[in-house]
Amino acid sequence: MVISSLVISSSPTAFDAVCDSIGKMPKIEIVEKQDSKLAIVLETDSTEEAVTIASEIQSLDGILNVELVSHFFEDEQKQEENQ
Amino acid sequence: MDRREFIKKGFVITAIGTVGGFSLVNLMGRSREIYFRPPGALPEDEFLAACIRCGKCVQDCPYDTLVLADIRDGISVGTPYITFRSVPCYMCEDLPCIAACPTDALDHSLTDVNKMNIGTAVITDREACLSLNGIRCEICYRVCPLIDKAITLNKQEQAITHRHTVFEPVIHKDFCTGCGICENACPLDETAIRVIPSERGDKAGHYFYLREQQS
Amino acid sequence: MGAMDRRDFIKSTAASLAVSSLLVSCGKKEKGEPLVQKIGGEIDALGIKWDKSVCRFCGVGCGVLVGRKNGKVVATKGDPECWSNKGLNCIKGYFLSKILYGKDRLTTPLIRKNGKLVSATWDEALDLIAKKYEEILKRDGSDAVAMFGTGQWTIFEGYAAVKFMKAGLGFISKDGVGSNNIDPNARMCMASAVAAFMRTFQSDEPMGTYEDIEHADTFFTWGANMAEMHPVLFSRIIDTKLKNPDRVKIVDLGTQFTRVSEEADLYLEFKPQTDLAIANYFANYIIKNKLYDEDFVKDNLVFKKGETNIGYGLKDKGADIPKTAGKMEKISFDEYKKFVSTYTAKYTSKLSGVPVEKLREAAKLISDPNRKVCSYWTMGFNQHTRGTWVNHLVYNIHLLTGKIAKPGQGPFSLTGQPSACGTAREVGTFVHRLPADMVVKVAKHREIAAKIWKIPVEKINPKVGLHTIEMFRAIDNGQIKLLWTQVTNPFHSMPNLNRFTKAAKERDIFIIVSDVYPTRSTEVADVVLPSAMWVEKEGAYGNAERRTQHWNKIADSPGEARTEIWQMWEVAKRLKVDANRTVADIIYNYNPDNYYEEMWDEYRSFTLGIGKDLAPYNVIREEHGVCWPYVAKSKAVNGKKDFSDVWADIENTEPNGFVSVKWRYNARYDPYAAKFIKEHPERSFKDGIVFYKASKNDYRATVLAVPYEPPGESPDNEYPFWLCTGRVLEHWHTGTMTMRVPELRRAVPRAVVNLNEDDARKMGIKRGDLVRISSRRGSVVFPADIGGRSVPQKGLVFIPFFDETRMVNEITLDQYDPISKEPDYKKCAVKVEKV
Amino acid sequence: MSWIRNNRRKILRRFVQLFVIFLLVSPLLGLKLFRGTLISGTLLGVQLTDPLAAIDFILATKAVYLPVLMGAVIVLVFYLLLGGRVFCGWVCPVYLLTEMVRKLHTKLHVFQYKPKSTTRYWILGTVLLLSLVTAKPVFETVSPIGIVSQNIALGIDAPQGIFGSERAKEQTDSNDRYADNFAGTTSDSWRVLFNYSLWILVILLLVDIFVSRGWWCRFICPVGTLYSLVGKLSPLRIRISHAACTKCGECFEVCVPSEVLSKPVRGEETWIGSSCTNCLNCVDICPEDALKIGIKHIKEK
Repeated sequence: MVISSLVISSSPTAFDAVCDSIGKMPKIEIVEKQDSKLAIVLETDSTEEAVTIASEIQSLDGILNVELVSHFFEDEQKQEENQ
Repeated sequence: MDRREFIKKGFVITAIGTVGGFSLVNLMGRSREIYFRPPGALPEDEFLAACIRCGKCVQDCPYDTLVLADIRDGISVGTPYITFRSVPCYMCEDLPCIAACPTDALDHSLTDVNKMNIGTAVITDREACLSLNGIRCEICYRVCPLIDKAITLNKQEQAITHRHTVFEPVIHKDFCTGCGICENACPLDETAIRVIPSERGDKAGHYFYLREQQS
Repeated sequence: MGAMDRRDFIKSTAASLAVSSLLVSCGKKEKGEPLVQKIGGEIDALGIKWDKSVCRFCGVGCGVLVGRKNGKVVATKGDPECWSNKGLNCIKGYFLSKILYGKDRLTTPLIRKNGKLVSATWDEALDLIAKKYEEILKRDGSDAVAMFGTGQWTIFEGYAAVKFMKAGLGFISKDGVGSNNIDPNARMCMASAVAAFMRTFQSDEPMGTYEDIEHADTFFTWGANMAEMHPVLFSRIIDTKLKNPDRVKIVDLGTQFTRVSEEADLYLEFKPQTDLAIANYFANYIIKNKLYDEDFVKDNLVFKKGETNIGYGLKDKGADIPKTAGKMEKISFDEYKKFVSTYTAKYTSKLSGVPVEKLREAAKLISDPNRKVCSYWTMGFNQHTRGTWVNHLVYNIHLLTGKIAKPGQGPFSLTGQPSACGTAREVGTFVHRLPADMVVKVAKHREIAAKIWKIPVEKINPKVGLHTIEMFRAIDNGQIKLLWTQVTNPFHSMPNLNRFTKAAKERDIFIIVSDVYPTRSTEVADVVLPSAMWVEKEGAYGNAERRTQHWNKIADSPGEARTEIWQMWEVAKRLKVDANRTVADIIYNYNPDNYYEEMWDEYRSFTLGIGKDLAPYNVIREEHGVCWPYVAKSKAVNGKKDFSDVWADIENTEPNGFVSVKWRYNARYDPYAAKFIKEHPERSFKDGIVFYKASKNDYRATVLAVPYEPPGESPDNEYPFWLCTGRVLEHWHTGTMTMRVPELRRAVPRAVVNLNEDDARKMGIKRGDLVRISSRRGSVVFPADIGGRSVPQKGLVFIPFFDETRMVNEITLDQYDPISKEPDYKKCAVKVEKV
Repeated sequence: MSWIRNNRRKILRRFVQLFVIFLLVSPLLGLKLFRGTLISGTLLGVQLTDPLAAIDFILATKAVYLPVLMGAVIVLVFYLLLGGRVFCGWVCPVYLLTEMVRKLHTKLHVFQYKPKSTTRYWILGTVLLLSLVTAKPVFETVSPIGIVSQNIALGIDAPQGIFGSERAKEQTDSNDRYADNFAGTTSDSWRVLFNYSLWILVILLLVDIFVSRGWWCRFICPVGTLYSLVGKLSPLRIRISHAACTKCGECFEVCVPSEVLSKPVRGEETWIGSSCTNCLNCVDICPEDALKIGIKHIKEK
């Protein structure tokens, strides 16, 4: 289990559309909306998956910037060890 | 008064003088919190012990960067310091101040001026910084003698016009010598970039995951 | 602790971290908001009234809002409604208002008496000037007077000055013709670009606008340090790159590593002057690899070969320049192909010092049919003894590949002054020009001008006057007896300055200087006239993207300072033509209450119907900048025909039915092109692009074959270094304004010489050491800077010219491009010694 | 002429004192004779250090740094040969100032406080002990000798001082016409020119005039005290001829540490004590030529 939080800034005109499409994406929880910015929490199985989702978000129309705020990955290591 | 009594009295004088002087030294006020010392200066306590207040470094500084502390500076009287906003250190490659120092208050083993460490510049006022607001300023970056090493530009889209770039000056502690040219040149009345002492933050060196990832 | 608890805990921590960082950045944004605040309300909460204006510095033409309180300018900020900058400024623009209030503003006229400048009244000064004009014109004729102007004149001032010299003086002069000895300092700035535009397209100024930046994906900067000289535009280029970092490429070609090189994906450091060879190599690469646009070549281009024996303008009166210098002969495409085939990668690499791989990589980028390429250049190209050629060579590349006049594609000459385009080029304040691209040599042009000016056509002098360098040389050799300089500082900015300063002091010449601060030029003046500057008068500038920006008078000028128009008007009033009339009655026959509008209307009539249509007065007053041609979609051009059907497809139509053309020559954007295509059904035009101004070449643009040639002075054993001069971001031109802004002066208090690290090490020069730079013309001492913002190539030193305490122009060479007559400040031989 | 002959030693001494001041300002004239101050300086490439500063330094840092020690030893040997307090009488600018205000004191003569002449040894001891416990060279921070020589050597060289070093002008305020618009941005540099520490000197001189003549040099100055100790071993001394002495007392009038004369004049000693600064004023003034410079052999002690 990997949990990361991101801040997404979008252009003000596309903000609603961005909220919509991000809201529809799986494994994403929107925690806060403000002006043209979004704070989200990602819960994924692996870091790679988190990165994929982040780049998916990046490629949406009207996205200016996606910033990683925090990233917790301990469990992933444990899983690897178990395997 | 016989000799014995006299010596006894003398010891009393000495004792009172020492105790009184010691407390006086420790009580003396200072006109500033932090003194930025010349290149290669020892840590402040050791510097104050080793500097014999001869003023040679001040005399040999070609830019009058170094100024002597006066009576208002308490125990620092007669020691050299820098006020970046007046004259910063222009980083002479031959380090005349260190060459002038008769003691080891300024570390004679420092020969590469780019390795000196007077302090570290930081952007102290991010809201006032013109560059961070999208104005093409970045004066601190361009005047930096170690341009592209000590200060680089981090580029982001300007969030209001969506067609310009914010060039954010980013200071790299490993390269910043604390020469203060950036602080001197900052066009704001209250500078947004300042030199602060290098020893700060997490001295224990705890682990930064994200920073490790980036580098 | 259970797994779920731990997970929740981590999640909530993550969420709160994200939210807190969101709050921080939002807080910042609120603080940043006022930068681009709308100006809806007239007066804001602080009691400041905001009006639109335009930045007084470089040619980008950033719109600014000027805040006024109690008759004084108290603040400036970027104008969000101006398309050139969208509300952002550079640091010079940020401190713009401070240039008005230097402590040593000139406030009274000064007259030199017994070698000293003493205060005088306006009447004394103006009477003296009028007396001198009359005396010299009656004795020596119109060739003996000269006016040196600028690209910082407002359009109105430039127009008034042209009329004063070319139309007014003919009524006084003994030879009965006006004087063509009027040249702007724009001659030192973009004359080469003008010459090449005219020779290629028969119409001056770029086809595109700054909007190209958002459309393009490949940027070539040639000899242009845009990062410092056109800061706000560069900010746009980098944003384009940020939006698409993998696709967008920036290629910098230059002789020193600058802040552009730092941002560039590819940096080609070439030996001075070999830009000629590199551009020819690109053309060779394009042809050899069949990357040219065949249809475009067939439809729109004509190939020519330029005269190669043209000289360097080193001798007085152009003695070393053959009469045929500007000649172009028609050749075939195959001949051109053969011509450029000499410039192989290997040969070019040997000449320029750029590795073959880098040349190939750059050639690949510029010729790639799938790339939108924009070329930007400034003084590296224009201040060049072969400046016109090298401009041509870049057009060649864009023409061959058809990457021109389309969004995101095109060659673009950046200017250095706020109104180099608007005033110098469009008004035609040059020795050979009349307004709207017309020239004095052509009888028909003189007729048009005389008709609009309501003067007899004989009064306009058909003989081309003395261009800048020759004008100042004529001071030395005694031909010119009177010189009026306005809004410029030639005795700081002329190359080989010592000669001209000496001449000004020693020769029998009457020098009038209109300026706002004491400068090196006022030091040699006989009369100094204190002037109103920038928003202390109504004005308009035209920037590099053909955008006309107008401002109203916002502040009062200090003391007795007056506008240049008032000064010329008053002198004209004192010049009596006959008993009843003065020169002013003839050339400034305007209503004194409304002369700006009347002047604009008169000047505008020059531009209508020829593809240079300026916007009406009320529009420039209202709008935050409009690009010409500005044409009403529904109205007929020249009152003859209605082309509204042709223009149905035109994009960018504004609500009022006008079109402000963003891409000239392109039928999708330019009504003139659309009209031309409609009228010429017999011809095909690839991509709807037509060079409709090039009537002499059957409406085809010229591709010119010209070779590499060495510069006028090259380093030798005695003077082993190249000297290149230029600007820095913080200061503008001769520093008369920016050096009076304490913040800017604090940032860069003096000019330094930038040295290459290896050269410095060899000579034992360290950072901060004083270094003597000497040429055959003099020597100046500068502190050394090594490894700073500019890193010159080995064997080259770079010195900015803003510092009046150590003027690099005392050692530069007064060589010039024989075609454009623009001096070359970028190349001369010097030696470097540690003091 | 006879005045010159009678005062030739004093003229020579004044010349040496002024030469020291010339040495301090010589770097400004581009000479490479001397750099630094009286606490530490480089004379013709040789580094010299005030012995007391060197001892303070060692006590404060609890470490030995050879160059400092070497510099101090050279100075010590020099004064050992010439008579310890020759430094005071011939070199020290504070002594010169004390001499300058001496007449003023005599004229006003309001009060004369005279502490015990041995107190200064205890003060020296206190200063050294303080340096040890506070880990700072305590005396050098307040030393009027340092302050005066710093202000001579550095003060007039400050950016807005009389000379203002050329390179600093290049850097900050070139003398051009823009300067008007730019005044007042190097606000801190006047601190060098009118150093607040000069108040220490002013107080010193005021006390000298109104309270106690020559108090600093006679009773306080640890540098002088140290040199007195050195002087005990010095061979160069002034010797009194009891036969010639008429006890007229003129020598007392010209002597700064006049207590050194008491015993010899009373006939109790032949050699003048180690607190003598060897200024030779008494030799000049003595109408009977009873005072002479002599070499005192160690065994005579």
